[in-house]
Amino acid sequence: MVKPLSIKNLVKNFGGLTATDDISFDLEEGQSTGLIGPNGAGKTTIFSQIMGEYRQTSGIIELYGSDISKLSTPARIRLGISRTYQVPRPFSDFSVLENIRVGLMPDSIWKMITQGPNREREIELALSVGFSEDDLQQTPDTLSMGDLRKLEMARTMATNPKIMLLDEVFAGLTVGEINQIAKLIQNMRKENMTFLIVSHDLKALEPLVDDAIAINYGKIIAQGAFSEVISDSAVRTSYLGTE
Amino acid sequence: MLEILIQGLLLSGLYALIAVGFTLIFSVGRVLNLAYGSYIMIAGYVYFYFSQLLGLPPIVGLLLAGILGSCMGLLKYNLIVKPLKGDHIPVEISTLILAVILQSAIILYFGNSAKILLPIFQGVIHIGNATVTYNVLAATLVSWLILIVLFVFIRKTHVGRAMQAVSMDSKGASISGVNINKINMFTWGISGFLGAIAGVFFASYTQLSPSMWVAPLIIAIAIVIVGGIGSIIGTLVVAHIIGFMEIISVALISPQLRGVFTMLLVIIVLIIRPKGLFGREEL
Amino acid sequence: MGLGLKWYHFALWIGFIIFMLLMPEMVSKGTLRTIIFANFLAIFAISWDILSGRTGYISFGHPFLIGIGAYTTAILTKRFDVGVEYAIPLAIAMTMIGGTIMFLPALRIKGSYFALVSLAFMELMYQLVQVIRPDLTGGTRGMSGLVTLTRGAVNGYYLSFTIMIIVALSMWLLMRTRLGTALSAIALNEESVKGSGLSPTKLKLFAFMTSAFVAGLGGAFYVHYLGSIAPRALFDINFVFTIIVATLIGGASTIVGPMFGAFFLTFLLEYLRPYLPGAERYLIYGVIALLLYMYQPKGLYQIMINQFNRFKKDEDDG
Amino acid sequence: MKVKLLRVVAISMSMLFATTAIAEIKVGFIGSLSSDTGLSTLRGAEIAIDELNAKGGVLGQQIKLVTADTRQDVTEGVKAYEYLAETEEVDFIISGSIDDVSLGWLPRMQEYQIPTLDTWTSYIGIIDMLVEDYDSMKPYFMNIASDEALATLYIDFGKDVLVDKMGWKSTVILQEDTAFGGAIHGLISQAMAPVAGIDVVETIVYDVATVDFAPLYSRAVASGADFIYLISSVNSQVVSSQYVKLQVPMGMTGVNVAPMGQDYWEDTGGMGGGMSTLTPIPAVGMKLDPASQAFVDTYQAKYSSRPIIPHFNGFNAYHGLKQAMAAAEEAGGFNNTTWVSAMEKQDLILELDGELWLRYAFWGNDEVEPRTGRKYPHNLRFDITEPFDDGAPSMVVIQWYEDGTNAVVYPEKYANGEFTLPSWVKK
Repeated sequence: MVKPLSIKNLVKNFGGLTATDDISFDLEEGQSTGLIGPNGAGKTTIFSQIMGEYRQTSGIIELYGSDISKLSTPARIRLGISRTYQVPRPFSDFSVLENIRVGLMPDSIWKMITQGPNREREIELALSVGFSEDDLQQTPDTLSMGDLRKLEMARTMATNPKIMLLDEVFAGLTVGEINQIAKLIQNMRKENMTFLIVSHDLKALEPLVDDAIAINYGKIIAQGAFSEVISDSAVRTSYLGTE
Repeated sequence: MLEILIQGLLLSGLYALIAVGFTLIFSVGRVLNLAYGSYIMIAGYVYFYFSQLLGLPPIVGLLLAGILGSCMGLLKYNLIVKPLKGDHIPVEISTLILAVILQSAIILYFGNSAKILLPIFQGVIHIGNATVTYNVLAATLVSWLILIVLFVFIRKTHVGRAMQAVSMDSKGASISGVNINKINMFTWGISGFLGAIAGVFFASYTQLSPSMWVAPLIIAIAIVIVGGIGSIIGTLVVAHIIGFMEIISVALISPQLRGVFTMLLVIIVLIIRPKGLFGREEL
Repeated sequence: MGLGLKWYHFALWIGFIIFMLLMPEMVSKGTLRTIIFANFLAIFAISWDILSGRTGYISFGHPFLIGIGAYTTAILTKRFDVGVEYAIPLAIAMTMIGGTIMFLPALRIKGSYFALVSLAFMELMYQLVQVIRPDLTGGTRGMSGLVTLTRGAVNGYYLSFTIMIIVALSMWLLMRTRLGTALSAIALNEESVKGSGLSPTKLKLFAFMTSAFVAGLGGAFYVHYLGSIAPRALFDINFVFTIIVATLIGGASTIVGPMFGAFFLTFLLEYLRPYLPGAERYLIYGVIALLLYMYQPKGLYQIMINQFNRFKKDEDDG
Repeated sequence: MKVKLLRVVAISMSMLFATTAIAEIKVGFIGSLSSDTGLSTLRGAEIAIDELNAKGGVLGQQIKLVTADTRQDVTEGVKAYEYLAETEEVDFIISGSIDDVSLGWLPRMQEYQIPTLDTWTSYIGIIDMLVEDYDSMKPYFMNIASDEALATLYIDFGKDVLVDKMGWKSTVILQEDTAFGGAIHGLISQAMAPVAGIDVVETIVYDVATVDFAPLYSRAVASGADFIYLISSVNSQVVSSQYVKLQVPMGMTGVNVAPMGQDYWEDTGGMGGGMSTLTPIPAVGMKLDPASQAFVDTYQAKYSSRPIIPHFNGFNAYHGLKQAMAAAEEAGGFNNTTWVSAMEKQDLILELDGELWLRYAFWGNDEVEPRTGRKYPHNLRFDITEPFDDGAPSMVVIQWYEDGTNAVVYPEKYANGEFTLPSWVKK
């Protein structure tokens, strides 16, 4: 059985600093995995390498069995993997629908010109993440943090991914917004989406994931079922040590 | 060889003087002030008007030019940069428009023909084949003096350190209680003053003409780009790289390629090292 | 294609074209000559708008592109007796190559830095044209007595207007497609464009090539309208200034904005001529440009839209 | 609302129709309104028109002058020409344009066929256009001697003064990187060396934006030549004043545009002594015939701003405009064949103390100038062979002295001063 995502011996050096030190793990089809660890442990660096925003120093990243290490970010996205960012990065002058429109575009100039926007799909995506009809023409400067995260989710979903990497999806959200996002993730899990989720909020994370990978100082310190990982002593000390 | 060394040092000194005011704005305010060349031009004309036409002592003309430059800097900051909220591109475009307006104003008042300024300091000394005018020597010494004072000022004084803080991280500086607006005003004022002093020396080195703002602006831009945002040491070093490159190409290679090498250096540095050779983003 | 066209778009365009086609019946030849320059300025401003207005890669060296187009056809027709029907397409192709060269730095740098590199490109070109092979380029003096395509104000007007309106209309339509949205997205956040699975490199290359195409087309026809070419006038910071100001005053990233901006500026300058023949004219013109820009950085287009909305609101209320 | 809109349209339309024709002769001036060059031509034309109008105008009508500013910009020049031709519909155009500006609007002149007189540019390329295509270029006249004639006489200066009098044998050429510089350099290095016997040791070409001439002068001194030959038209105050400021220990002469105006001394703040240059005539420092002197007197009474004395093109404009109007009177208008042949026949000889001093006439289409062996259709009828009895010489050499005075030093007939070295140069 081919794994959706398979990381083998990933190493990333920044000058003398090793941000990711020989990381290996697999994601299972339709599974949701939490990636946890203290600040600066290297979680976001792993995301960036998977998406090709940073090139790894060594190691292999495979998507459904084929090596994607040499591909550009957009090429990886087209193969079905997509991520959100800790700080949402919307297109500031665009409306909610236009933001989603960019995510829905094919990477072909010819098709961009000849095919008009798929308005139904844009609206469907916007509504599915919890926007109301009234929000569709809003621009990001009028949106709350929760709305910006929803927008980012919608744009990421628009690229039609099979694997989604979510980075600190709950940061800066109200309880209500956390619930909304959680519901959205649960719905997608039912549709067999594969997730890798980074979050500080272990309590909010718990219902969303099956497994967890804990890292510290760029190394995996524990791996397995979520409940086992968070009760692991190394994981507990790593959290206590920094918080 | 000796004369290349001497001439290189002199020209580089002048270039450093031209660039330093521009560097200040670029590091503290993070905007390119494309009307910077106008300080240089207007200062030259102010000096010409007071010291050459009205016959006031050179030092008075120099100070008046400096004060006017300072006022122009403050006006520009308050009337253009602040209303546009320091947005890079709009500020660059409006300062470019302003530069063209000022050029027309000068043509209107002084006419289009070029004028030569009397040297601020008269006389020459001969060193080998090279002739050095006291005027150019003075420009170089003033340039070094200003750079040293500025360097010390930024490291040692409270205001200087605040400028440094703003240049590194204006949000952070603002949170820790620095009044960004005041620091910006101060920087624009100083920059105008320095630009004006450089302008008087530059004009007395070459000539006064309504289009003279372009050449020093390009030199300042080239130095800042190659040096990277900000560092005063970087400005000094790169002024010498560009100054010497120019002297060497004139003396040994081909004088007509003088500007080509500078432009090529700018393009190459921007492509290979966009942050510049000394791009540490601090003063 | 989902261009979102409404009946009034057709009405306004057709109205505008008819109005412009009737122009020679209504105005003097001197005014027509002025409009010809406005047409060419509009083409250059649209070219700038495609690149800089849209993608945010501000070009301070647009004459670099225009100059390649103009010089290529000037040299081919004057020195090698190539017919204009071949020279102009070749000139456009050369300009697109120039656009690709200008695109290379845009792979690595943006913002003010890119603006300055483009300026350096123009300066470099200015120096090279004068130094390298002055027997071909005419050196500092440039060339005179080039083939002109039309004689008389009316013919020149129709030709320049035809090119301008085709460029304006096709670019306006192009920018209303999803491609226009994608190019605007680059100006807003290039990283997010990547994160949406689109290759910014491909989009930027397209913007540079299209801009170069229009600049080369405009430059080539311009030089065959003028009948002469001079490096000092072409690679001039004032020329850059006029192109940028026309775009911004009209309204960047709208295509029709730059077109109206070009008309506005040209007419402003020409109407000041009888009253202020000398340097005052440029002073007043610069001050008006600066005040307008400071008042509404989004340009006349936005002012008109705001007026239109207010008007509509009044109608609705009343 | 609609009424208001209509009114706006009506007003803007009426602005478009603004111009009307009145029965008068219209003369258009094209040139820069803010440069000494442009103002010299403009004021020369103004004074000529005042004098003509006082005597009843031309063809029984008053003459009206309209101006179009070029700002020394080529594109503006084209627009200015179009404005004069189509909006003002002028009968005749007088130009104080510089080389590339004239080249810019020449295709428009060919199209409109408006009689046009150029008073400043001496670019031989324009005369060549007349040689090649007389029919379309024929309304064009240039009443300043063209480059070729200037250079030929200048080589005589090299032989007579630089070699014979100063005893100089070798030169280093300091040439600006412009087409003008290149053309003069070609003439000098190919003709002056063999004809006058001066050896060109080295040529230094510099970029016109050069700020610092110290290394260039060092290089010139190091070349070991006897004197520097300067070719400079752009920003030439800079190179001149730096020669003085740096006290370059070598003699220098050449073609240098800045010292050609009387304002040079003030412009350089007195840092301009010792400079010498060839100049078209009538030059600063040159004695003038009564008619030209009267023109200068009127000029100085009328204008208080610079240039304090009109440059050579001011005289050309003053005399040339009167000739153009006289030709119109003879031809009964400004028709492009009858006026052109009348203009070709104009001949104004100005004498000083009974000698021919200045002559305003034109070379015909088929005439060959004997010494250079080529044709100069519609160029000023110059004389480049002593004793200058067929016309005025194409140029004179003037020198500025360290006390701020100036004089003509060559040719003999026009000289009222000596060619000398500045005091800091060791003989």
